[in-house]
Amino acid sequence: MQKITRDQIVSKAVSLLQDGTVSAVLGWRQGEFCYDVTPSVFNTAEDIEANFVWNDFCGANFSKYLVSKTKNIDGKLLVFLKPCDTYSFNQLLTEHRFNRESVYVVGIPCEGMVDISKVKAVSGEGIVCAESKGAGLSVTTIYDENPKEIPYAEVLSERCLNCKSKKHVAYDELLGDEGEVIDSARFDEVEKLESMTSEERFAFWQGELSRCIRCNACRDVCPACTCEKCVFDNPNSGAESKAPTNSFEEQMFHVIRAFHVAGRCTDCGECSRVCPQNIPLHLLNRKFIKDINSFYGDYQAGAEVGMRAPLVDYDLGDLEACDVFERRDSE
Amino acid sequence: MRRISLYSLDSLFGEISKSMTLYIPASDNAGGAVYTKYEDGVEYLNTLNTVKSPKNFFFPHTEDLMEFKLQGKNIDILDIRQESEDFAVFGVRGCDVKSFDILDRVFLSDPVDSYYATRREHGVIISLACTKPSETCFCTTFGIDPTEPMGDISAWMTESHLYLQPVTEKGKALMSKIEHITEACDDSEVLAQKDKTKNILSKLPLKDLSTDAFGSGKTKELFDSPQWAELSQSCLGCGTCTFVCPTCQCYDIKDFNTGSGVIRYRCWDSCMFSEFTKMAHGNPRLTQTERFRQRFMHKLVYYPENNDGLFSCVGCGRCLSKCPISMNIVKVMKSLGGDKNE
Amino acid sequence: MQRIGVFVCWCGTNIAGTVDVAAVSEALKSEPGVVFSTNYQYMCSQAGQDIIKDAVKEHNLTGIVVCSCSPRMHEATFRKTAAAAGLNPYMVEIANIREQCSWVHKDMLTGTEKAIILGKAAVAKVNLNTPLTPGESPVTKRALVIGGGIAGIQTALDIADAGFPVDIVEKNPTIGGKMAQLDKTFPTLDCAACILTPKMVDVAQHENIRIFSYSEVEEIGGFVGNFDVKIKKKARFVKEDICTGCGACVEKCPMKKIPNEFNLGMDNRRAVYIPFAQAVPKVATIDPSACNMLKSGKCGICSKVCTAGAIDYKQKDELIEEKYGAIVVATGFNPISMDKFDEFAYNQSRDVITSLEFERLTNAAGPTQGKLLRPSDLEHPHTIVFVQCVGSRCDACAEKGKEYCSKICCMYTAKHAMLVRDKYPDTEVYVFYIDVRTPGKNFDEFYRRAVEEYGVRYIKGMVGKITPEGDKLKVQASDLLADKQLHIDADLVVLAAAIEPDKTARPLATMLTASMDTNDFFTEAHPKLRPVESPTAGVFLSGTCQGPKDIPETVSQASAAAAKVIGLLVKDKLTGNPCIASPNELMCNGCSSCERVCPYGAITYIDKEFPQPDRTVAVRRVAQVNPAVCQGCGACTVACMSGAMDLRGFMSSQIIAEVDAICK
Amino acid sequence: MQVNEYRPLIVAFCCNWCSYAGADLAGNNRLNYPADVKIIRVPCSCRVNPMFILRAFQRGADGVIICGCHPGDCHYTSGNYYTRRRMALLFSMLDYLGIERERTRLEWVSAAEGAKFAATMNDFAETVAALGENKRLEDLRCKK
Repeated sequence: MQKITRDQIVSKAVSLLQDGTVSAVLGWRQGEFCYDVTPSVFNTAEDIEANFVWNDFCGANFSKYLVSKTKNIDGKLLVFLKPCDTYSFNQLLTEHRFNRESVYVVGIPCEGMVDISKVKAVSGEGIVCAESKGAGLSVTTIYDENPKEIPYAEVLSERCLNCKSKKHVAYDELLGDEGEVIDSARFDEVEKLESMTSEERFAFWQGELSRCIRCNACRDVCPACTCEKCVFDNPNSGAESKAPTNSFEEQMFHVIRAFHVAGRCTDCGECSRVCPQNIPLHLLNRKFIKDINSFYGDYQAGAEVGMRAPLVDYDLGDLEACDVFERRDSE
Repeated sequence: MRRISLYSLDSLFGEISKSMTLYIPASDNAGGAVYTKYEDGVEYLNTLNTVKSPKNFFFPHTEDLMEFKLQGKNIDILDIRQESEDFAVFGVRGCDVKSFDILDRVFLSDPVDSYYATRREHGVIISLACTKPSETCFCTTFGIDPTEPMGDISAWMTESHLYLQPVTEKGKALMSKIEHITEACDDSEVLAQKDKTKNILSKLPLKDLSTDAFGSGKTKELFDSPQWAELSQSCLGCGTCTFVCPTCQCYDIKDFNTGSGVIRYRCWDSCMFSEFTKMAHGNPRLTQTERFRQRFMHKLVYYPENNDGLFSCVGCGRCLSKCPISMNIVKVMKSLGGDKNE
Repeated sequence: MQRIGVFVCWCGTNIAGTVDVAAVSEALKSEPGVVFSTNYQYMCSQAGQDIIKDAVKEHNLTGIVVCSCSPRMHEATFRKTAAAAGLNPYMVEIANIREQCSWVHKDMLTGTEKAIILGKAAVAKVNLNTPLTPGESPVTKRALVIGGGIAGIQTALDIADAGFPVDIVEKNPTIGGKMAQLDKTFPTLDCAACILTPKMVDVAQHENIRIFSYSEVEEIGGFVGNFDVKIKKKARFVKEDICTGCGACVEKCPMKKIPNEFNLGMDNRRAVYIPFAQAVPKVATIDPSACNMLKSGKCGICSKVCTAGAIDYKQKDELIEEKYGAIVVATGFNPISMDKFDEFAYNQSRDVITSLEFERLTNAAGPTQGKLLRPSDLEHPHTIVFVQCVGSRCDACAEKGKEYCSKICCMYTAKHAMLVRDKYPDTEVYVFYIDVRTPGKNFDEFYRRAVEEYGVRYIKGMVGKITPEGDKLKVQASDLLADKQLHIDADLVVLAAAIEPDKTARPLATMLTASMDTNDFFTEAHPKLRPVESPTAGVFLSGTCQGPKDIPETVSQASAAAAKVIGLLVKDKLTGNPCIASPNELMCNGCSSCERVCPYGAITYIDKEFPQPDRTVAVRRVAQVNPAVCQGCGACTVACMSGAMDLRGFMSSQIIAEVDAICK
Repeated sequence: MQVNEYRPLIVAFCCNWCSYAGADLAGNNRLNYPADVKIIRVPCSCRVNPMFILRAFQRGADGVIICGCHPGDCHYTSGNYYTRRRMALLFSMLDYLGIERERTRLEWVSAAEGAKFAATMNDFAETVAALGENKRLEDLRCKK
């Protein structure tokens, strides 16, 4: 269902590589199955033509890789960014995490990415093929040779169903058409939680956070988490912890993780995508985003380079801490 | 061999849980399965694999080892070890059953890990044969027959019955406790199911994965392979693969200062973490490439080197489906020459 | 491990009355690190301090905990005691068991229990204390004053009189500022020029003052005591040191139709000009946008008539680099633009003018030689309407004007009205006001004279619309007290335009890393207690750049700023507060979060090479804290996600240790 | 004093310039407040890291209060403005996780407000005591 084809992307990558604009290409490499795609640096046209993949499973946000992959690069690195990825890109630039000159950004439109676990919930295990066909995926398994057609609406990942923007906020050139910022329903779930009683919310989060295995995937994939040394890895920080020993450690990790990215999180949704335990981590980040919007005015991290994040800013007339609940309840 | 109708599954679980705590796969309310203590209302979920492997039963994610009590400037050391109580785990797949052999070689060889040993002694494994393997399954690569899952009691689930066959003394003892609700039977249905499953196994996309390029004596050749850099280039350094892995057995021992004392505990650690095996000078493996290599060299070369050729991967496929960037042992093996077709 | 001594003070019965001091010193004996613990009647007394000094020597103490009154009371005392005993003074912590324990709890058991816990927290903190040494930096004994209005002039004169060299940077060809444009000054009605020009001459002749007129600040680096400033001296195409200010060139210049800024464009000047007769420096300036010679190479008359040979068409902008110990901002104000106030017909009629234009119209050196004539037809106006609060005290939501009160308008309008009535008694004068605000010495008396003695007609109410019709200005207004609409046919309307900070202030604030409020007024270090200092150390505020002010207030603040500067420059070196932020470069991401929250601009970044795990070297951006500028608030420590930024004396580990000890 | 009476444990972070001085003034004026309140001095309320607050709860605190200068009065001009944002968001998040919102508080107390300091602490201690022991954000290891 992607509007732009693999061929378009590949020929763009090959031509930029061959005309010397870039010296390497960050893209998606085909894996074992139709859906397991690995971010990878391509150095030759042959490699790109043979192994570059672009399909409904190219969800990974490349922005964070730019921090490490541009460190000792000669020339420029070509990166393909989907609209949501460009917000992370700008946020990282705002925080001086890499050199803009080392990157050549090609913005590509995105029609939403598929969550393979949602596919499996319908098709069952044993997927051998999952191709885009019309308004859905055509899935074949080893148990059923007849392809099953599943509408995209059923298998798109949560973040894509609640896509906030199809507009690229950073690029050197754009493939395909530019989209627009979308008025999404991404805060509905947050509101639902807010309307619960304190006890219900506590029970909800205990249930979710108790699944945490502290693999740190949410942190390690997060484009806002690029600390040279994370407080949770630093024995001198007073917050070091390695295991979800008890509910306190789980709460501590997730509150501090979310607080540290508050005002910087672009809501790219990578944390929830990679969580092996399907903890809805975006609901923590979105809570901060929603509160920031409501307390201090709408703010979209990464919308522009150089913006002052809400937590390193203030206004004389800011809401008092004691009034936050009144404000929320009145909304 | 004995069997029980699937309609009576609850009475079987109820009977077992009369004599010991029973854990069965149940929904984790997030699309996955988790071993859950059986009690009224807990529903068995017929799933291929739980998200977390059952190694947690013997080698828990975190575990207190000992305590220090501080009184003024005095320190008392408290031994908090306890004998484990009997428990049973139902529905362990063949791959996960095999993982216990791999863990045993680590924790039960000298010096014996008494924390692990007491749990192992008191745990009864009721395995379950696979009938619907996933595309990510490759246990056969490591010589595991998912239709013959072993454990203390082997089990097969057909459309109508659960078939049970004790394998060990512990298994026999448990069988005797449930004899009155099961019936004796022959294995014809089970054999038919095995044939059917084997047919499916022959169609799995990873069936040709081979271990020939790995094992004892390959250290030098594989350690220096130029492939590692490319394979590891997008590795995030998270611990997902190690924490869902049934055979990863690394842990860290840490002290928690409670204010009035210290609890010394251990918790799973991951060789993928930059802080892993940190010593005075830091982690001996400085880059993610080295750490990445360590994990796979350990599974495919070092462990077999020290354990009579036994690989420390069971092909359960968890890491294939959970890795955030879809890099995994299969891709590593193929890249380093482990595909029969290449 | 520290060797800590605990000293519990009885404070007579102040503490001992509700706290069992012996029990406290006994209990703290068994805390980790404590090797000595005692109690005494008055720890702050000489005898008490001697106990501490002796214990330090006898027990080789490395840290001291005093359980006593508030650290705000005696922390300094005990730090000195520690220093006298050879310990670093920052190895002392106070457990406040008087104000926050014995005085607020009545029960001995409760008080003792809490005192022990507070003592434990202090011990836990000292266990992590490290010796701290305040940083020192030298002071360049020269001040820079930016802006040459009355504020800058007064500040410069005061500093120079104290013996320190001062440079004034003024963007215009002459110093003098707005005051030079004024006619009379309230409430004494002495003429502005008469009191200002002698001061300008003083500046010109002062051996300690250099004037960089027609110059702008280009770049500011460094910090308190050590600013590096680049000043751009714009080419005026006249050699300043040779020009005698005779004016021959001005007289002969053929370009006669250049709007005269000094008279707010109400008359013209030449392409070569001296802004006004008493200008300092009194030298000509060629306006390159108007001069034919500079534009097309045709003319050169001024060069021919200049007998001194001062004209230099090839002059280039000059960059001056100088070091300063202190910088005073005196950038002043401007009336706001009237473009958004169409209802007052400012842009439609030449007879609607601002108050500053009115000053020029009544000034003897102004376009009408001081005769009050309307600009359109040079007729004498018989009805004059003054409108107050034009653009001041506006609704925050309105897209024009300012929320604040411009402060000076009430008084100068009273002055204008009074002067008109005095000189031209046949003129009707109306003043429309919202409120008349006259706090100040002799201010209200002055206003009342305007009303009572001079018959100025003050009407409470706002003017709604002014419509030019023929040679009249139809003024539509409301009289709130009489509750009726008024229609006045005026000959001249004077708008009391709000004042706003000069446009150069914002970029300057950025260069100085000094903070500003939303109106672009400079923020003071403390609104009450440090009103002439900027939060950025070494930067001082003089005059209206900090907020609306009249002349007496401006001059007081100018002298106050000078006093602060002198206080800084007399020091040979600055000793900092050692409890400042310090970044761990290995953990710093260079993300700028800390820099953004620092109110003092104490944080800068450098690119530094770091060895990488893969044995290569990578360049990373890392934060640097300037110890002379950091005041130690700690805002940066929380803004820093990685925890790379910590605060000496209040390290995270220390605070956590206190939390732990309290919650044990 | 009753032996088994539940007493809450309250950690109060006070800025050195206003609130700590306000607490001193409460002492000077002999204004009572519960001994359950233990004060930690910080240079400015903006020095208080959310991690310190969670740490206090972990170690057994039942309530945490942060006191700083009134907006506009910060000794460091803007520190309390940052505190206000940080705490507003943190408190809202803790509430979202189901932690009782009454356990955290941010108050502005000037050096002249000894009475306000004592009243605030009395009120906060009473509120927290009414909630009872902190169970939702506790670490049982620290309560052994």
